[in-house]
Amino acid sequence: MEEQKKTKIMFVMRKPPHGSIYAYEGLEAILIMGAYEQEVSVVFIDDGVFALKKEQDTKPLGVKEFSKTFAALEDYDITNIYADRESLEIRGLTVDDLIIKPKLLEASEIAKIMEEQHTLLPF
Amino acid sequence: MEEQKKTKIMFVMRKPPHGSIYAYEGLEAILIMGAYEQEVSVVFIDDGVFALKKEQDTKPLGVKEFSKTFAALEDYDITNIYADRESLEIRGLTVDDLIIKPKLLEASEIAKIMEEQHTLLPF
Amino acid sequence: MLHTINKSPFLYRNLESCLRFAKQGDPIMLYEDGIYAVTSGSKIQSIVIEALKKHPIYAIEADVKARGITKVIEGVYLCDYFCFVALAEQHKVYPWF
Amino acid sequence: MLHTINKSPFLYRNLESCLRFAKQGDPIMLYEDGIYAVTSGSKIQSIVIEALKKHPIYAIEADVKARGITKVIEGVYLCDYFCFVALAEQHKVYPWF
Amino acid sequence: MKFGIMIQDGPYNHEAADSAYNFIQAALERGHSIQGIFFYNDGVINATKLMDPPQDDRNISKRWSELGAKGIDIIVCVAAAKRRGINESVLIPNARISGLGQLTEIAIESDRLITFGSS
Amino acid sequence: MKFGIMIQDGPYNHEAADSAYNFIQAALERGHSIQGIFFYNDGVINATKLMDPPQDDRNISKRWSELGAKGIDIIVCVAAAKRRGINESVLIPNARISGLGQLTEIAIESDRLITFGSS
Repeated sequence: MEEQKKTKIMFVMRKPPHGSIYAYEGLEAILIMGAYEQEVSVVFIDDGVFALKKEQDTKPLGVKEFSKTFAALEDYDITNIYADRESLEIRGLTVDDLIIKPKLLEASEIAKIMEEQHTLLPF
Repeated sequence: MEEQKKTKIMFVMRKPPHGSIYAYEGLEAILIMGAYEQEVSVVFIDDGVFALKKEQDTKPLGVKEFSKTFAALEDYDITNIYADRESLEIRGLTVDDLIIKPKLLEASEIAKIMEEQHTLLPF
Repeated sequence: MLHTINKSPFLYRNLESCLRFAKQGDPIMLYEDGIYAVTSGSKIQSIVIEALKKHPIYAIEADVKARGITKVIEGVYLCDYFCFVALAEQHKVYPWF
Repeated sequence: MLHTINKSPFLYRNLESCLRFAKQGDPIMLYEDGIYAVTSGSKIQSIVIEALKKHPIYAIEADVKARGITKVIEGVYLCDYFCFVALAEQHKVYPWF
Repeated sequence: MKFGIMIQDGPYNHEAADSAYNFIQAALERGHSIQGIFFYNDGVINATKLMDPPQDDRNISKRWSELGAKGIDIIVCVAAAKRRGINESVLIPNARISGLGQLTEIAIESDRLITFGSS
Repeated sequence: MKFGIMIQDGPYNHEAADSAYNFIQAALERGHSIQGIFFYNDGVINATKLMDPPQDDRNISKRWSELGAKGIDIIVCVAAAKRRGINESVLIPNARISGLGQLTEIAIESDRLITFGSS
């Protein structure tokens, strides 16, 4: 019964980090929504996959490093984390380059999951 | 002698109108600089050529129509107006689609003129 | 799902991303600078004509008129915001900024 | 002329525009999200390798490090803002936003 | 139907605020209700009462304030607002500053959440 | 050498304000002077003193104000500022609001005018 009442909300992360604030303010929104006990999921497509790149060192740039916070999403009960396989491939990345291991999916599979959501939030 | 002292300033218009304010606020800057008796020129490349498209009717959108102001640039002694031939071609446009007749140039010719400027202003 | 696109296809790759994810039959709404995709005779026309085989494509007429685009690719529906809302009633919406 | 690029080549077409206008020998400075162009093994790598035959290409190292890009295409110079300023002393600058 | 609206971009610089407004007007005319309008990212700049556009141009912040006067909940994200210099002292009438929890509630309570923005 | 700087985009939302600042710092350290910093388009939002970022983050408007205190001319375009709700009442110290004529003068008097922005 309780399960039925949860709202499916998906964050669609398409922007790379640091050049614009969308990845960061998107993450802030994910963390808040994670506390609301809804069914929150996150998918990384296009340049969004760069947000998960290992070895980000923002000290020389003087801005916040937040990639590690994505690794903490499980603590917020956000366990449905996906990435587009082809977006990684286009960028010369593999899942070993990422700080977490999202479930790799094809575009058609991602489209299907997007369709099942109540709400899609673009960042 | 007087001629020697003029500063060559070129506005490089690359953004289409209405979706963002750059074409409009760029035009406002052109009009002000035109009054300073410098050697101001304007080149339209990439989506910038759309700013010169004939038959723009912004009434249904409720925003300002300013394409006709480009036609008035001559009154401000701005007579060096160029457009990139290939940018028009890529967009299925010809000079007959434009409200003014800019001098059509190849990319290499535009690059040469850009190089001769003291200042390039991107909009 | 309704896919919306508001960026010029000549400067951005959003239309390509959208087409990679959109399911057969999903409608696409072009608005703001996204409407430049409908320009007949352009170099990206073939992408739009191909997309029309899989997707109904709409464009906000007020945005099209504001930009003086008079030669519109055949098969694209010009529509108003009532039509946008009507499509949003029937579909989830994802905007490809 | 020094050409600067601050947008990802995977979402924007600015790099292509820049390369169409840049003269042989003109330096190109990648900064902000523009540095993603240097990612070795990516689908746009061939464009950058081709461009390196005509242009010295620089990338701001602080931006590269912030994004964790460790495999950089060979021939691209990683540099700091002093280098950016030094290039701007020698060249007019045009930014391809 | 209940629509929620998120706006991620500022006024005038991009068309997003105009498109959102046109969408909302059409939705209201079709008999829908607006559950809330949430300003996030640069969208918070829509909510400054200091906006003073040329006389012959639309006043975008007034539009939002008028929708607020009609009872539509206009919410400005506090964290995003602080970064961009928006606080109570410059807030348009009929809007409020609050947290991302409000976006969550709009997402849950609306039948559809539509986002307008840029990149 | 005399550098002029134009900034066309707001703080935090895009990196432009950071890049411009880094460029200016490097130019000053190399012994150059800055003829003026002109905020245009969304760039005017850099100049609000109401900016209140998280404690552990950089304060972008303070940076500009500090450059102004060192004698660098910090100019906010009046027309662009009015559209985005920036006026004297919220202006950072050591900056001034003026017209596009000032951009013209910077363009003429600088050896190089460098623009930082977005799209």
